[in-house]
Amino acid sequence: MVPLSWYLVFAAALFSIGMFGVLSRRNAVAILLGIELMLNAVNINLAAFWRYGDVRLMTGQVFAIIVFAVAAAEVAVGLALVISVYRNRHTVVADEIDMLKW
Amino acid sequence: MSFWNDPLKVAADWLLGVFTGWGMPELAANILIGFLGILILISLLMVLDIGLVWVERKVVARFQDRIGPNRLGPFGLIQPFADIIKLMIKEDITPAGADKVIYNIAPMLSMMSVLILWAVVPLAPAILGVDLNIGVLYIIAAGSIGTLSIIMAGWASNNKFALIGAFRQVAVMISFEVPMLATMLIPTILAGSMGTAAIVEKQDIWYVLLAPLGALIFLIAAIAELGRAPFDLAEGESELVSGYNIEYSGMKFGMFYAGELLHAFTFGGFWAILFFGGYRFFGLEKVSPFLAIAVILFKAFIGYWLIMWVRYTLLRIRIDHMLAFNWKFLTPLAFTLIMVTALMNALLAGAPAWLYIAGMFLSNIVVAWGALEIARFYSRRERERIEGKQVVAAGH
Amino acid sequence: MNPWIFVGLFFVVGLLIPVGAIGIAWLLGPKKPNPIKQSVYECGIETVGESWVQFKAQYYIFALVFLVFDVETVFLFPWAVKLGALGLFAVIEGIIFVLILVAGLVYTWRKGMLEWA
Amino acid sequence: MTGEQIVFLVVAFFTLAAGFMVVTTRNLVHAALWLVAALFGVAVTYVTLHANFLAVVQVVVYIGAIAILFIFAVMLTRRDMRDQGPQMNKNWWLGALLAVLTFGGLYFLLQGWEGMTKTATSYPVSFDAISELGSALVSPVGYVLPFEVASVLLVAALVGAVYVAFNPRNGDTRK
Amino acid sequence: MTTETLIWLIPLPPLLAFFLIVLFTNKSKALSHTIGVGAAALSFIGSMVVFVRALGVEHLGESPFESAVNWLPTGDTWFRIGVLIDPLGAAVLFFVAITILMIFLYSVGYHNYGQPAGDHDVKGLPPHGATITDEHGHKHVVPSVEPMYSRFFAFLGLFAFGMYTLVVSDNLLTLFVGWEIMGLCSYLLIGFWYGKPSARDAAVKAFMTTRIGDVFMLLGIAFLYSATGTLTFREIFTEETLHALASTPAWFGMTTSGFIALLLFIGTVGKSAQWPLHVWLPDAMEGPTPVSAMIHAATMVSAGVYAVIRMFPLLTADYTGHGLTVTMSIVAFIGAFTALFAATIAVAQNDIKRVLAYSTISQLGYMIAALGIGAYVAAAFHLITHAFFKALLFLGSGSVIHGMEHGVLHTGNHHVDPQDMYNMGGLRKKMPITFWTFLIGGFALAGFPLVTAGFWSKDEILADAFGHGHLAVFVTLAIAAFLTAFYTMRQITLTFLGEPRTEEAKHAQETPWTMTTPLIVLAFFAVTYGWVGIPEHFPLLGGLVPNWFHEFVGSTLAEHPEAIEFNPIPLLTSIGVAGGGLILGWLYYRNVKSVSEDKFQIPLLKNKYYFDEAYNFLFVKPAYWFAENIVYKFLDKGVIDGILHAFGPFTQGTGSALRNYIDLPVINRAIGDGSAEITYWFGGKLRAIQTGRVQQYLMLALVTFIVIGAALYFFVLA
Repeated sequence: MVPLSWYLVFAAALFSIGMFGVLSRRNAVAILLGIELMLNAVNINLAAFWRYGDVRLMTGQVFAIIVFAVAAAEVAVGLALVISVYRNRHTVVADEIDMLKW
Repeated sequence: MSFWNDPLKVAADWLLGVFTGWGMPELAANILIGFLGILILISLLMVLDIGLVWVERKVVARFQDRIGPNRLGPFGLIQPFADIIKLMIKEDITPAGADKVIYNIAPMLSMMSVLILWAVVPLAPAILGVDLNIGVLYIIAAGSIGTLSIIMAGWASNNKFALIGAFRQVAVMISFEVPMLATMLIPTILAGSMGTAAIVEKQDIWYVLLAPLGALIFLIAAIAELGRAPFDLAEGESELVSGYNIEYSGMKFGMFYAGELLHAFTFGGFWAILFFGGYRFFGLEKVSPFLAIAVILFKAFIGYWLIMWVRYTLLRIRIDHMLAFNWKFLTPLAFTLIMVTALMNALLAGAPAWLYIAGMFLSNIVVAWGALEIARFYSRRERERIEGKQVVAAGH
Repeated sequence: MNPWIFVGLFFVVGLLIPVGAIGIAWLLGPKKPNPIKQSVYECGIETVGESWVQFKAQYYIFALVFLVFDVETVFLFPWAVKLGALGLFAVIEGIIFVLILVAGLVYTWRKGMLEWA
Repeated sequence: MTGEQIVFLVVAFFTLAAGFMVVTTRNLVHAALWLVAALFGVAVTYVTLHANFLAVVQVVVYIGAIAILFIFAVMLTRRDMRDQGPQMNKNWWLGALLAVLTFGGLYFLLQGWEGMTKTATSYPVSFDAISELGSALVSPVGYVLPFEVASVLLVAALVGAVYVAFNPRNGDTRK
Repeated sequence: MTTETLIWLIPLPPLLAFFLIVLFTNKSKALSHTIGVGAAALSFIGSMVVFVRALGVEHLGESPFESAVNWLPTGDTWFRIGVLIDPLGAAVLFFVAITILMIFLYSVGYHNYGQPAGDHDVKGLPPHGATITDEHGHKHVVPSVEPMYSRFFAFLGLFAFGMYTLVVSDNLLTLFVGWEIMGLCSYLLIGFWYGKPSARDAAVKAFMTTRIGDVFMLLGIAFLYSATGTLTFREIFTEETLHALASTPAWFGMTTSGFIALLLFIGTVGKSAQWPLHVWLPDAMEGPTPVSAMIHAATMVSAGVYAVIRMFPLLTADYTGHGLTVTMSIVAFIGAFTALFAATIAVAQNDIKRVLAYSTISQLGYMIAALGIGAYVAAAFHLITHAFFKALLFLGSGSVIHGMEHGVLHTGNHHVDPQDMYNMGGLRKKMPITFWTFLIGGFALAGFPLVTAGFWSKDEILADAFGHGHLAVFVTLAIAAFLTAFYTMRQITLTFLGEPRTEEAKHAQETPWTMTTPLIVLAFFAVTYGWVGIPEHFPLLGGLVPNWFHEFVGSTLAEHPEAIEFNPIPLLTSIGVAGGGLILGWLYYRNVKSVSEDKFQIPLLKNKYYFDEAYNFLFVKPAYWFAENIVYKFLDKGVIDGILHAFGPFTQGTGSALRNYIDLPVINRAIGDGSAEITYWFGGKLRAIQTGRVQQYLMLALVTFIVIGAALYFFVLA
């Protein structure tokens, strides 16, 4: 049997990889890709805790589903912002979007 | 238990005996048996696919008042095999600027997305690949992989036409996925399960009687999902040459082509499963599993034939009309239908069967009629607006 | 035994068959590439510019609307499965859910975002 | 080492490798496709956890919708930023350090927790997680409010995204 | 529907109305007021049903309607919020529901619904009137409809939601939430005509002043929560909890309960405009009159008193029956002092609404004083009767102003202040309904013996003060009562009696039915509500009707308060001061023809004891002064430049050598430029982290998070 720790460490690793992407990529779309990885890592934890706890309590799965919705909303709005910035400033490099306004 | 009553189990048991006799652990033997079974199923499907090439060509010929393949073998039956050989020995050209890995993966994914669909097709009672309790969603999930393969093919080809074709195709596929998902909810509501096997088993009354409008919307969405006429704008020979697969040749093109045909046939099957009782036909399925398989294949063929009929009869629709049709008509209609179905289902829960059927059927008809009236009203207004404008323009 | 093993097998076989077919074709077919053969096919006319054409933002809009509807419809599946056992209250909840969804569609529609042009 | 463990390790390794490619590969379309691979790996992880519904939803939502959206967005914005030029900002080493520290910290914290080595009880045979999920989502004592709020959230996201990206007043759009 | 469910639902319609109006019906005036009044009516019906059901319950005090849900998980326990209707709540709900509905209805007429839009009206200013042409071709100026009509109803709805929340909540936290919503709404509504600088200033003043009290109140709530672990009234008011609180000493010689009660009371001082935080209320008259009535009579200021009544067990937890506790003494002092102090100011005010504003402050002081001496029922009784007659008076004054504005529009002389009582006179013939209802309200306020509600409630307070031997309070309140009667009669005489003093007053007009109906309804209650609380031992009348109010509201407390023995002295005092004040007021003011003849225009009173000026001098000016002198002139010009300048002559005197060696390098460079350079250097260094790049922010946040997390782990957990 796979112990819980494997899932948690796996999720932690995926989370850290995603975080690296968020912190280090220059392209705003790539940053959002990193965020997706982080959200997925969280979801693995939720599903693992559901499975390793009492399976009749659906909290973990419900939470994971809500995270799906949040991820969808995040992608929709995030990419819309990127496209909006691109149309106005012709750049998608996060470092160049530092005016805090326009 | 005789072979004719449950062939799958008998064969599996026999093979299990053989393999464990060789000293194989039981789990490994089971997996091996599954592998063999799936290999056989998929090989048969590929053969069927080759047959579909002939059927398609023959049928289109009849629709277009031609004869179709007639030289090789009786009725040209050998023709598709000759085609296969030709595809096999053709040179495989990869365009210069292509992204090689993705370019090569795309056709395989395209074929795979169709083949894995058969995991949840119940061929007869107790004969199906896997009885997943999320079967309906699995169909959509497999479709997602198909969508992905198209965008990969279009992007990797390094060709404007391919990319535009892929984009259009994907836009259409994802758009029509919404009404499709929505209409898949209807059998789910009626059967109380997402499993395809359970949906078939619960269909004492064919769901087409309970949700005729749902069946119709599903068929339309499926045709769009398949990218066949009248929704085949990705191909658009006159403007995009052939769409996303323009740069493909040889067997890779063959994969897209065969995948498309099999996909159409498979969706004919799903239409039968979700709305026409699957392998059930007035108790015939209980006689023998082979009869049940024959029934579902027959129903799938009818669905496939209908799809072909539509394809070779109607003209291609422009992309803006098509998306407008989906988002402004089909999607709201599908969601209205879900609400009505759920509501009627709850309200008629305790009613006698005839009342239940009549209620559901009539509610569908009323929704369809209302939708058509509203559409007619708006299109008339639109037409008057445009014509009014033209009159003004002419006046100047 | 987990039924998903067979799903995995379907994936494996589903990949093996096309891989095999393409592999055989690759073995059998001639391999004589030349630049003309490998050039981009645009019906024989020389290609102009790069294949990276600017796309309409409308594609993104439809993908966006699709994403939202996809997620929401997927949410409805557990609801649909349990609907028979839950009664009218659950039906009304689902209807509210769908109506909120439709409100989003109406907004997008009214904003003219569903127009292709 | 049992079969399950092997499967898990293979999937986890594949997912992490794909994730690593997502954050390091230069070509953004490739990054998006690697993301698809990583997300597929996560879907398989859900399967190993018996979370069927989550697994298909993962494929339908992430691969079928979110990945497509990403690819569309890349195609719409890629004009000025080809694969040339640095893909990492100049503080990437700090990001890497922080990621490693986060992982180390999480590992350290988890290690000290007694629940770590817990193994799952066998999955109840007749347990129908989907139908449980259905009742959890709509029952008043369950999660009906999050369920409805999720709908509101998504509609808000739709409205917001449409407004932000394609408001005609919001830039030189719609030529 | 169970009563508990109904109670939950009562606050919701106005909130829903707020959102509906703001989001959807903003454009339609008719729809907006329909929704607003409809919502108020729904809440009203709900409240009445609850009230009637509450009457039917035996021992409602012991087993009130209550229902609670888990809200915030606090470790192992839950913070629960819920609703509670006990006798006090029911009685308060009754008057709140009626007055809110009446005020909603009144607003329709007040904002000239149905009139044309004004010619030059702009948002943020009161409407100026519109010119219409009748069928004969004559041009008339008629009142024009308020440009922000819908917004007004939205705000009123939110306000009503806050008040209902406050009344039905079973714990201090949701009470505070309702309290703060009302604070926000009062800011929005006082500043409704934001185009007027005076309205803007008044709104800010009201908001800031009440905030001072609210901060203390929040401190009190936090203290209470940390001391008891709960904020639910019925859990706090158990014998053990109260005893524990009362026996724990806190600071300044007070017990914990006394200290908490004092903190909460400061919140009330702000909200109910008690001295020394009373200054905002008169200025708040800048808002539309329904707002004045809503905020300053029926609801918000009453809410302050209501909170103290609610917390009465806490206030008296350490009260043994002889000798007031420190907190109670403070409360009693502030109440009595405010009552007298505000009454004296009211005598010298000429603005019809300002008189009422000071009168409100004074009457609230009455209630506070009553609570300070432990007269629970009397305070609650006066709270309710006062709400009825003060709402009536405010709405009546609004009606008068409205009528006067009609006159102003007629003559076209916009320099005439329609709110100045010296511009009125003789309005009884022009506006009979307004006159009679105003008269009833005024007499109730003055405490006209036997028939009016004000008499019974005021009398009970005086009797309580006398009966318990708090003579100082008794005398102060009696004087205040006399003044009350006096200025009330002054107001009535100047406004309605005699002959019109201006052309405008001659052309004043009675107001539409939407405005007069509320007046009549409120007038009814202003008279009759007193009869439910006639003391049993009252001569002749006592015992005719049972002293229902005392029994009913008194049962809220665990120990039912004893009714006071009848004593003729307070009764006679009460009748004497009321009658005397009224008669004197009439006798004096019937002969006063103009402001100059008014002998009571004493500058000290006229200027409200210079409190605004004093606060300006004590707080506002110093703040400006600090900014101007300390920060700007002293630190910047004085210290930095000044050092240079001061050293200049000195170095000139001692020679340029010193200048070159000390001034330039040390003072100028090191201190003068040096400090600037250090600042610049720090700025430059800090600017590096303010790049606008979101990833760097994230990194910084993460670094901080990891450092803090690690530090926490190693130093706290490990």
